[in-house]
Amino acid sequence: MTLPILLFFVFAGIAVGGALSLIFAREPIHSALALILVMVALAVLYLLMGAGFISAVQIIVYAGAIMVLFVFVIMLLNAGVENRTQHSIMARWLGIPLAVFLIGDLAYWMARGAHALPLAERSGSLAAGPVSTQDLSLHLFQSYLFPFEITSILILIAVLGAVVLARREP
Amino acid sequence: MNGIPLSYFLVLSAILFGLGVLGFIFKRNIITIFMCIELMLNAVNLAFIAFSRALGQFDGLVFVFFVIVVAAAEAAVGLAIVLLISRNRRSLNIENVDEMKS
Amino acid sequence: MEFVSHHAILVVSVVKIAVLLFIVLTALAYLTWFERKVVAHIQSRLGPVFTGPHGLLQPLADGLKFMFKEDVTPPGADRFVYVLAPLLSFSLAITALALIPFGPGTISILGQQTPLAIAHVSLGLLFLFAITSIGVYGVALAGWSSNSKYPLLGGLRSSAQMISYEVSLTLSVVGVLLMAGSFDFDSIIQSQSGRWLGFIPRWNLIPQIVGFLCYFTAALAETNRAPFDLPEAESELVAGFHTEYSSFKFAMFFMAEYANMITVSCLATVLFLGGWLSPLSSSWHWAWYLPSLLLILGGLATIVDGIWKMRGLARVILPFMGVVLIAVGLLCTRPGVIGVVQGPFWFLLKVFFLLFFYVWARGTLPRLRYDQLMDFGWKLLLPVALANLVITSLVVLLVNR
Amino acid sequence: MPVLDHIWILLLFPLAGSAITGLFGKRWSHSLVNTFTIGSVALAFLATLELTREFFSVPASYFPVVRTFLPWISAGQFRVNFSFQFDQLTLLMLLIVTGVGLLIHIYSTGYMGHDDGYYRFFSYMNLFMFFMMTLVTAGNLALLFVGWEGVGLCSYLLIGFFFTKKSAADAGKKAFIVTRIGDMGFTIGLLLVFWTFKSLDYSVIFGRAAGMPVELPGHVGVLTAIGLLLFAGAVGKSAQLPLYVWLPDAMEGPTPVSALIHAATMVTAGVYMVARMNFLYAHAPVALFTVAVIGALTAFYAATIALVQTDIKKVLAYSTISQLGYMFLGCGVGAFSAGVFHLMTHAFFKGLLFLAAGSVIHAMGGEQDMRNMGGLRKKIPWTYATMFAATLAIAGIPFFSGFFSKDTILAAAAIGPHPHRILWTLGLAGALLTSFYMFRLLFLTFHGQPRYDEQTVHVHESPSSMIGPLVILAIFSVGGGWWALPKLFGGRDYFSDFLSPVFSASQRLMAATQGAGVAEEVGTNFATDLLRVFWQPAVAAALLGLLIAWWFYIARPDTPRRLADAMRGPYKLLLHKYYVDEIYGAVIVSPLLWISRNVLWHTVDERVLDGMVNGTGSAARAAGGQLRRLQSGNARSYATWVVIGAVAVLTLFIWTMVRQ
Repeated sequence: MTLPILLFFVFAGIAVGGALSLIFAREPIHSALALILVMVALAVLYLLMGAGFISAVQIIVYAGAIMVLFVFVIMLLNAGVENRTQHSIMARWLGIPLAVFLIGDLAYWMARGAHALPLAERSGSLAAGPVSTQDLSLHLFQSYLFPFEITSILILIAVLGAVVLARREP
Repeated sequence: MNGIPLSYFLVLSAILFGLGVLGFIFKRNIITIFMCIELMLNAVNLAFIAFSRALGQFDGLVFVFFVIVVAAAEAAVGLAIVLLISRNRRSLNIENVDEMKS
Repeated sequence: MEFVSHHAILVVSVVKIAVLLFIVLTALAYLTWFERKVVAHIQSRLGPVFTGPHGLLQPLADGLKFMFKEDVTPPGADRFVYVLAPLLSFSLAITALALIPFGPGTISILGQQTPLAIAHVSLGLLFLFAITSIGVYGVALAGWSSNSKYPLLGGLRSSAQMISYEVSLTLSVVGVLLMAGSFDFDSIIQSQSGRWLGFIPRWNLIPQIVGFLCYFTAALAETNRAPFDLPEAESELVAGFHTEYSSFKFAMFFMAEYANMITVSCLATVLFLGGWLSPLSSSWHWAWYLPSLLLILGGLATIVDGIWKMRGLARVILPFMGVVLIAVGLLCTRPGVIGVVQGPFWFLLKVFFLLFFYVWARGTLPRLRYDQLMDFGWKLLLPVALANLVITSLVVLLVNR
Repeated sequence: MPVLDHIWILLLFPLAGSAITGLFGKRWSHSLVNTFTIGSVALAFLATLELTREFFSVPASYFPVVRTFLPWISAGQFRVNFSFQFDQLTLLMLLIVTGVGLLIHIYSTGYMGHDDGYYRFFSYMNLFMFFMMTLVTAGNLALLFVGWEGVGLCSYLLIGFFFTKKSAADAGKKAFIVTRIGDMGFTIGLLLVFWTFKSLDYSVIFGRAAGMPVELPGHVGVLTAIGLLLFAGAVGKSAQLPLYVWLPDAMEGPTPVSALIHAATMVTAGVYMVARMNFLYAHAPVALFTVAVIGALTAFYAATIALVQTDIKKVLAYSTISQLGYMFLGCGVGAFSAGVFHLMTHAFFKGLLFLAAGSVIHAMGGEQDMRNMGGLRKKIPWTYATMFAATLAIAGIPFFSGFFSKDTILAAAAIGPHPHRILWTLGLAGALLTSFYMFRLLFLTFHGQPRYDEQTVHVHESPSSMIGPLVILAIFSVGGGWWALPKLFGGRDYFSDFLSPVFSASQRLMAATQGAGVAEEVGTNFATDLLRVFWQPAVAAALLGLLIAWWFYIARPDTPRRLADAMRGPYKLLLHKYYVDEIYGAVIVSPLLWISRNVLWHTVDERVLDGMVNGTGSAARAAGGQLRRLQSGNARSYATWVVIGAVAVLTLFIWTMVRQ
C-alpha cells in the first residue's frame, strides 16, 4: 500500500461518493456541487497519473467554466427540488438492473482488456514521470492541427447557437 | 514513480460512467441530466488518460482536450435550450416535455 | 525527533504553512488598516486614529468585533451551501498563495533544504489559475444560498463579472508565458534576469506593458475591487452577495477579498516585475544593506514619533516597536541572513507598491455601470489582450529564429 | 530580364483588371472602368514590348525559355506545374493578342458607350485577355487547356452579353456546347498524351516524341490518334467543318467581341495549338493531312455560304471560318510559318473588318442588313477607307498583307505532292470567292444609291475612339505582310526566318521522311517559289473576283437578282447555309431530346428513381406506423432504450470475445 495507491483510493472514493450524491441529491445545486467535487477528485487522479497539464485544464475549464455555467443557470431559473414523477414505466423497472449490468460488464471487460494491452511497464501500471507539456503541445499543434482548428469552428458555432437560442425576442 | 495498476483507473471510470447512466435514467431535472452527461464524459476522459499513460502515447491526452472542448460547446448550447424550455413551459421536469410523442 | 527526521518533508511543509498563514493573516489585517488610512488621506481625512497610535490596533478591534457579533442565518437559506460558500472563498484565496515563491534558491529548515515557497510546482501558474477559477463559486453560492433577492443578483453579477474578466486575465498573462517558455514561476522570474543597456532591468514590464495593464485592470475586476466593485455596489444592491452574511462568515469573505488582492499582486510581481530580482546591479554591494537600512530608519522614525508626538501607552508601544524593527534590521546585516533576505525584501516591496496602486485606484476612480463593465471587459480588454498575445507570439517567433 | 523571368506578371494585369472591375465596378463611372481595364491591357501590351526588347537582347539560340513557377497538380505520376514557355511563336502571339486586344478595348469604349453593362463587358474582356495570354504562354498542355476553356467561357459570356435577348443567350449556349464536342476530343487527346509521354510539358513531349518513329500512312499509331484528337478540339474552337455552326450565331455578341474573340484571337487558338504541336504533327503525316483537308474544305465551303449572306456580320463570320480554313491548310501542308503568318495578318484585317462593320452598324443605328445600306461612302469616309484597305488585304490583292500570307499558303500547297494540289485548287477557288464576297460587301455597303430612309436614319461618323483603332489596324493590314516583301525580289522571307527556330526541327523531319522538298522549301526560305506563284492564279483569282463583284453590284446592279432567279436551287441552298443547322437539328439534337425526354426523364427518372424513392418513403411510413408505439415522447424511456442498446452491444462484444 504505497502512498500513491492510498491517494488513489481516497480520491476514487471521493469521486464515487460525489457521483452518488449527484444522483441522490434533490436540489440541483447540490448535484452541481457534487459534480464539481467529482471533477476536482478526477483532476487529482490525473495528477497522480502525471498528467499535470490536463488536470489543471480539467479544473480551469470543467470546474471553473462549464460548471459555473450550470450553477448560473440553476440560479437564474431558481430550479427547485425535483418532483419524482414516474411517467416512464420502463425506466422505473428496467433502469436499475440495466445500469448495474452495464457497470458490471464495463468494469469487468475494461479491467480484463487492460491486461491484454501492450503496456509501457510490464507490471501493468502506469508510465512513470510526468507528461511534458511541450510534447503534448507538439502533438496537439502538429499531428492534430486540423481537428484543433475544426474544434475552434465548433466552439464558434456553439457560441452563435447559444446566443441565438437564449435571446429573448422583443 | 507510482505503482497504480491501470485496471484500477479503468474500473473507476467504468463505475463513474455507469453512475452517469443511472442518473441519466433516473433524474427528472433537465439540468441534472445534463450534469450526468458531463459525468459520463469525465469518466471517458479518465479512461483516455489512463490508457494513454499506460501506452506511453499522447493521443489519448489530445482526445481529452477535444472531449473537453465538445463538452463546453454542448453545455453552452444545451443550457441555452434549457433556458428556452423553462421559459416556454415553466418547468424543468423532463417528463413534462413530451410533445414529441406521436 | 525520530518522527521529524523521517517525515521531515511533511514537518517542514507544516512549519512553512504555519509561518505563511501567520504572515498573511496579519498582512490581511493590516492591509485593511493601510487601505483605510490611504483612502482617508486621499479624501483628506485622518482615518482610524483612536484605537492605538495611528489607529494601529484598529484591525485587532475589527477582528474582535467580527468574532463576537451574532451569527445570523436567514430563514429558508440552504444551510449547507450557506456555510460552504465563505469557507470556499477564504480557503481558496489563502491556498493560492502557497504557490508563490518569495525568494530565490532554498533555505534550510531543520536541516532540510527547501524553497522559499510552500509548494514548488512546475505548472505553478496553471494551478494558480485553477485555484482562482474555483473561487467564483464562493461568490455565486453565497448569493444563491442566502435566499434573498439582492444577494442573488449580486452573486449573479459578480460571478458573471469574474468569469468574463478571467478570460482577459489569462490571455494577458500568456504573453509572458511565451517569453519565458514555461509555467514554472522560478524560470519565469529567471527569464527576467539581466539588464538592457547595462542598467534597465530586463523585466517583462517593459516589453509586456500592454499585457501588464490588461492584467492589472482585469485583476481589479477579478477581485471585485473598485472601480469594478459592482457586486457590492451599496447604492444598488446593499452589499451584494454577502448582504445576508454577518459576523465571522462575513469576515471570511472580507479576508478572502484582501487575500485575493495579495495573491494577484504577488502574481503580477512574479510575471511582470521580475519577482524577487533586485532592480539594482548586483555589483553594488551597499545595495545588500538596503533592507536593514530601511528597517533601521523606520525603527528610528517610530521611536522618535512615539517619544515626541504620542502620550500615554503609545509612548511605550511605539518605541518598543522601533527597537524591534532596529533589531531585525541589524539581524539582517548578519552574513548568514543577509543573502536570504534580499529576495523576499524586493518581492515584498514590489507587492507593497502594487497594493498601494490598488488602494489608489479605489480612492480615485468612480464606479462603472454594469453594462459599461461588460462592454469594457469584452469589447476593449479582451481584444487588446488578444492583439498583445498575437504580436508577442510573432515577435517571439522571429526572435527565436 | 525582368519580364522574361516573371512572365506571370504579364497575366496578372488583365486578371487584376477583370477582378477589380467585375467586383467593384458596378457603381463606377465609365472613365474609371476604362482606367482599370484598358490600363491593365495597356500595361500588358507595354510588358510585351519590354519582352520583345529582352527577346532581341539575347541570341535566338537562348529560346525556347521554359519557366516553372509553382507546382499545380501533383497526383502520383501526374505532375503539372504552372510553367510557361516563351519562344518566337509565343512572342508573336502575345504581340497580336495584346496589341489587337488593346485597340479593340479602346474601340469598345466608343462602341459600348451607351450600354449599362459597361463594367461587366470590360471585366469579361479583360478576363478573356487573361485566358488568351495564358493559352499562348502556357508551357504545358494542361495550362494551355485552362486557357483554352477559359477563352471558351469568356466567349460564352460575351456572346450572351445581351442575355435578355433570347437569340443571344441561345447563341452563347450553342457556341459553348458545340465547342464542348471538340473539347471532348481534346481532353481524350490530353489523356492519351499523358499516357504516351507520361507528361504534359511541351519540352518533354517533343523530347520523347523525337525518339519515336514517324507514322507514315500504313503505320498509323498513337501519335496520329493524338494528333487527330487534339485537332478535334481545334476544329471546335476554330470553327472548322463540321463544328463551325456556332461561329455565325456568335455574331449575336457585341461587335468588338466578334472582332476580338471571333476573328482576331480566340478562334485562332486552334491554329496556334496545331503550330505549337508541329513536331508532334510532323510525326503524324496522316493527322497533318487531315488538318489540311479539313482546312481546304472549310475554306471553300464557308466562302460559298458567304456569297449570299445579307447580314454584314454574317458575311464576315463565314469569311472568318474560311480564312481559318486557309490557316489550317497552311499548317496541314507543312507550312506552319505560313499558317501563323496568315493568322497574324488575318488578325489585323479581319479585326479591322469587324470593327469597321461595327462602325457601320453604329452609324446606321443598329442596322445590319446590307440590303438596307448603300452609298455610305461619303457619309463615313474614314470607315470606308479603312474597310477598303482591309478588303484589299483579305482579297489578296498584291502588296497588301493578306496577299503575302495567303499566297504563301497557296504556294506551299501548290508545290506539294499530288493530293496537296487538289487542296490547292480548292484554296484557289476559295480565294476567288473570298475576293468576290468581300467586294460584294464593300460595294453593297458603301457604293450605289442609299437604300435606307434618310429621314429616319441619321448616318454619322463614329467617335475618334473608334476611328483611331480602325486607322491603326488599317495601316497594319496594309503593311503587316511586308516581312515577306523582299522575297518578291529574290530576297528573304523575314517572317519565316523569324519563326524558323520553332518549326525547323519538324521541317527537317518532314523533308527527311516525306521526301517531298515541300517542307524544307516552304519552312525555310525559297526565293523562287513566290515569284513562280506570283503570276499564278491566286492573284488572278483575286482580281477576277473583284471584277465580278464590280460587274454585279456597280455596273449591272440587277444581275444578282436575275442570277438568283435563274438558279434558284443552289441559291436557296446557299442562302440556308446548306441547311446544316436544320440537318444537325434533325439528326443530332432532336434524337437527343427525344431520348432524354422519353428514356431518361419519363422512364428512368420517373419510373425507376422516383419509384425507388417513393417506395422507400412508403415503406418507411408503414414501418413508422408500427414503431410509433415506442415513441412515448418521454426522454427517460428513450434513455433506457439507449442503455439497452449499449448493453446489447457490449454483451455481443463479450460473447464474441468469449468464443475465442
